[in-house]
Amino acid sequence: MNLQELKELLDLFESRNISELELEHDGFRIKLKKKVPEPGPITSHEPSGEQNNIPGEPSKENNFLQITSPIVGTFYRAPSPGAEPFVEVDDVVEKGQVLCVVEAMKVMNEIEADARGRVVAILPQNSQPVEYGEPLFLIEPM
Amino acid sequence: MNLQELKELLDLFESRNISELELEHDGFRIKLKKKVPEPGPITSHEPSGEQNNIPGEPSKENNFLQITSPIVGTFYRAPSPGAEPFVEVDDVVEKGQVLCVVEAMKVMNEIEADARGRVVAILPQNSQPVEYGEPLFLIEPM
Amino acid sequence: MFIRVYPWLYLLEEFTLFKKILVANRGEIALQIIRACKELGIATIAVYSLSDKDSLPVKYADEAVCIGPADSSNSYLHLPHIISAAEITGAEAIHPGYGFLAENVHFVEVCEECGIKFIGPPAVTMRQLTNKWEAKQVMKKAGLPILPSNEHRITKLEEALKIAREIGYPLLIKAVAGGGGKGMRLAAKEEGLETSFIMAQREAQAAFDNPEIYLEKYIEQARHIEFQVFADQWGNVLHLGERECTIQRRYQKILEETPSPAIDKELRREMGRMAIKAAKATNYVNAGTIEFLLDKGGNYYFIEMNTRIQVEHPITEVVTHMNLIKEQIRIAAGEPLSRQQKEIKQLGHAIECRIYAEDPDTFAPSPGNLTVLHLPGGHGVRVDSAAHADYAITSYYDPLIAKVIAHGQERAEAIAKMVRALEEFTIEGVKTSIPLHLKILRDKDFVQGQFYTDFLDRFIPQK
Amino acid sequence: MFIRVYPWLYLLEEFTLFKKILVANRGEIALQIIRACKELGIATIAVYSLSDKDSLPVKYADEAVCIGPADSSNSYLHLPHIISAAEITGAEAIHPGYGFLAENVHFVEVCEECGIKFIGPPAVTMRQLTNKWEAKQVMKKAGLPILPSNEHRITKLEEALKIAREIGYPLLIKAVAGGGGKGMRLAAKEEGLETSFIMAQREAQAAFDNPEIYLEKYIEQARHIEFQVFADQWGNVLHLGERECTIQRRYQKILEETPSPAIDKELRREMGRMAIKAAKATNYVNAGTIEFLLDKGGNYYFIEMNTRIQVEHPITEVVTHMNLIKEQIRIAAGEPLSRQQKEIKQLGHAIECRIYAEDPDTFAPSPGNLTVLHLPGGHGVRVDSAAHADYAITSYYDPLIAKVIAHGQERAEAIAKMVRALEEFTIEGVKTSIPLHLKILRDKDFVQGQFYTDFLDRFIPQK
Repeated sequence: MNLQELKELLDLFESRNISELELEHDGFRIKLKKKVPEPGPITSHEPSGEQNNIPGEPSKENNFLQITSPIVGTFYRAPSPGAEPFVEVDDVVEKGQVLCVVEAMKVMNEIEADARGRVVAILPQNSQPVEYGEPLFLIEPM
Repeated sequence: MNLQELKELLDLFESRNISELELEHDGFRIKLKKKVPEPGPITSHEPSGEQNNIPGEPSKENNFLQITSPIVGTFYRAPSPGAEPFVEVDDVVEKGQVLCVVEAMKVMNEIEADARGRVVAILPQNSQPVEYGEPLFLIEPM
Repeated sequence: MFIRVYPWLYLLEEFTLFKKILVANRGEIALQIIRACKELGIATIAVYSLSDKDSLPVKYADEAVCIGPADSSNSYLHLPHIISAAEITGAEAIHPGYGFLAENVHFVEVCEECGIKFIGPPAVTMRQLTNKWEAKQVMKKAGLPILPSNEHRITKLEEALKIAREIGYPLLIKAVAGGGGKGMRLAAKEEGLETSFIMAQREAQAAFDNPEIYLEKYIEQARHIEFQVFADQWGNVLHLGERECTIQRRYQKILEETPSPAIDKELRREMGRMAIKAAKATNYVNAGTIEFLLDKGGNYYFIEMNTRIQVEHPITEVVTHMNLIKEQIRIAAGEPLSRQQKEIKQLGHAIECRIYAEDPDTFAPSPGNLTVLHLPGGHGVRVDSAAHADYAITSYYDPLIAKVIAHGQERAEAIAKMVRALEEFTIEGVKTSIPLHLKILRDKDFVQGQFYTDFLDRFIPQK
Repeated sequence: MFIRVYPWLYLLEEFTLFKKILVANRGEIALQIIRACKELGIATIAVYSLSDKDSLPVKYADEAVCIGPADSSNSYLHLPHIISAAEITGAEAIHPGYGFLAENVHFVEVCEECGIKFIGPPAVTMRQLTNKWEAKQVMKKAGLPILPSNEHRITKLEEALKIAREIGYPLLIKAVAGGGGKGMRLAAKEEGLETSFIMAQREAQAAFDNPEIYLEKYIEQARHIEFQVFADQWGNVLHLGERECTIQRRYQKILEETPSPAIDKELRREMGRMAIKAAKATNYVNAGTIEFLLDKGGNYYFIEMNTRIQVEHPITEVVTHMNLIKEQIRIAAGEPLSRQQKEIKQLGHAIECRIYAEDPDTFAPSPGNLTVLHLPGGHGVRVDSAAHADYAITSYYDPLIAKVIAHGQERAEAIAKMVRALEEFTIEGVKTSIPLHLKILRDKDFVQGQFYTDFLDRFIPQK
């Protein structure tokens, strides 16, 4: 079937009081459905999962870089209890600078800045559990 | 199918009042769906049953009156085996004229014409079972 | 009856049941009957109203015949269309399900005249049992305890006052020809009797063209217990234990369970014997249910016998591991009972919740389209439903969406399982009774098995 | 372990099981574990990959922790993320389900080190059993029959030729360190042995860094029979009968049933005793499955022991009326077995069909969105599924859509019930294995119970 024939088939289908057409002939198969004025049979909620933040690929929120947790564990702002936090809001950090640690299985994992910038927000509380992909910092690139 | 043909196919699909198209041909398979304006979670097909023919209220198909069976039973074109049929195609019938009988529980129920007109089609075969609402005759009103 | 040759089952055995059964019902029970027939290799005919043309029973049956418009008086209750549908399709038998024509004696008589097997008791038996007052007299004669009552039909007030003193208060004034609560009045003390008597008489006259009245002892805190019986045409009768049906609102059951927390082994054996006696007294054939009222002192009274499969039959199925619909079909085909009494064992505990499309607080029906429907599943959970995504609950029919049956090793597990199943059950588009069911399942008295006919009052808004 | 105070169940009894369990799996088995925990009053933590964030386990669990991206090596197989998720949520125990980390000895060791109870056997037992060659030697010592094989690891061809003559052809050449079919070769006659031996050795070297080989008798027409065992930490062991798992394609089961049509009461008792012996020989604790090969002459051979709950466990659940997941949890909490051997009865016959999103002819996965999903239900039908309308079958995970379990009074009824259930099962958007399942269920040899490991060959297109 060429496009011209297909066009004719569509004309035919549209002109008739038919809502669905399925045709199979000699290896050729076509299935057509007419638009229902009100929304069709079952439609999906919204694409799922895709909006999530993929760690390691900092996503932009407004014009900020978002640093997300690449691991599951406990978020600490300082290297040890009582010590100074690695960073505070409004600090300017360099690419590769340690921003926090996430403890997992007794190991302190240092999370570094992806780019130079100003710390706009520190999202989890100190010693709060964080999951994979959870946003930790917003950085305004400089 | 090359890109140009695909583009043409998409144009064709978009321009038409068709919501879905599935095409399979020679190892080539395509499935197209149109965006539904407002995708609620799951929405209904169409109000069911309502388009059906309500017996006693002959519905118009094109410009013909449709006579449907008000009962469940066996359709007979003549009052008894071997007798002449009540009507034939192209006969002109008067309002109230008997068109057929539908037998149910040994009772012969006479089905009458709702209006004067020409018999365009007799739909069931003689002695065929018919259900409630099943179209029996098409009448062109005169 | 024909020799059934089903493509692959016939390798194992030959079936001598019906070739074709017409299902004279709709919704989930029509589906259960079609399923049972499919498993037995019997072809099915669904009859349907215009509004049910896209329903699952129509989809899954081998044939389907439209029998009328949406309103049931012109379709599911319209006897000639249904009989005619059986005739044009060559159905040998009709399964009536529950409701609609299931307890219509005239329908059974017409089936018998037309040579169509009605899957249920014979008309003569049904006639005896559908008149509730007559049924009581038959059972009393057979030796079943009935509520203190008078054996005569009363027409005069003086007579009523005298008999009322013998029976004692509180008591119910009931119409002899009655049913459905019409002509029924509660008299708490002698002071109220006169007014109530006159009112009841008037209602009875108006509703049934018969002013005759009888009095019956009223038990305030009681339980509704029913026994499932089966009888074949060869005189064998057995019972499958009880179902606890106390939790009702407006005479409608919404949650049933088996075994009853109020019945021990000994009482079960005794009431079961009585249930069998009741079936034998009426030469009963096929599935029947004997309803008893059980008071706090362990005294029980015959109330009525239902001559059809009950909505709540699945809880008996799961604890006895039997299929009651199949048993009905086999018995109607002339087979003897598939089991003996000693082979019947109740395994574990089962609860059924009837999920209705209704407001959980006011009980008002909530018609609409099920925009989202997700049924629970997994271990010990059975769902009987003809609903699907986009299913329409209309005001023409009972707003039942699904029956959920939870089967646990003991009552606590069955309750826990039902709670998690109902928490999983997702329905959008209509209000449902699920919140009410969850309230009941979490109620302390319910969990402890301490409840009576007044149980649901606490959940009903007082007007 | 904590005293559990659940709002309403505690009225009846106090639970001393876990307070919180982390479910280290996805899909239907994660849902079954969550359901069991809910019924026991135990809080659950679902762990999930980014592509599963809208899944039912995440929705129904009390807490959920994202542990990585869609690909399982970085999420469901990523040990540190899972252990860390247990630590940050305060989970006391981890249920691994089947697949993923369920038989990973290292994972069990880490759990043990971290003080998290792994719901399964101890690491030391698991280690013994996951090396399939070692396991056979242990079982042989314990008195279980194993396939004629050599007890030494072979490295030289001359040795292999000598031993092959003793065992007889056909035989399998297997890698000592093997698994998953790697390093496995069939030798039909002596002519082919040399080439196959060299190939197998090379594969074994490449895959396991260990060229050691052993030979094993190959049985052409055999059945795969497995026995479910349970053992508690107090030394009690019982078996729950067998499952017939012969119908496989590419070493993957697609239909299982219990009881097996090939096993009579006597053989069941004998093999059951052997299964218990196997569990005792390894000081087994929790649920395990002993796999046997059964030849046409009624001889059986120990093949391997699986140290987890099996995909097909529901068929054992429905015929024994037990909940195996709950039993696993109770045992892990230190409780003794809930039943004794003599209390175990198999009631009726159960079949499971694993419904996959795949081409029924080529078995190629068919990923996509389930645009329409309607599950079967009614009498004797159980569905275990985490699917829902709009559920996405991705290429990241096993394309299982649902497990359908049919429970009948006898085998013929179970088959008929499964057929009608699969005919009701409506899935649109992907191709499914349902047409293949229906072909099997209607196959004359299947219906007569006459099938062996080569059964599915007739349904597989020959290349």
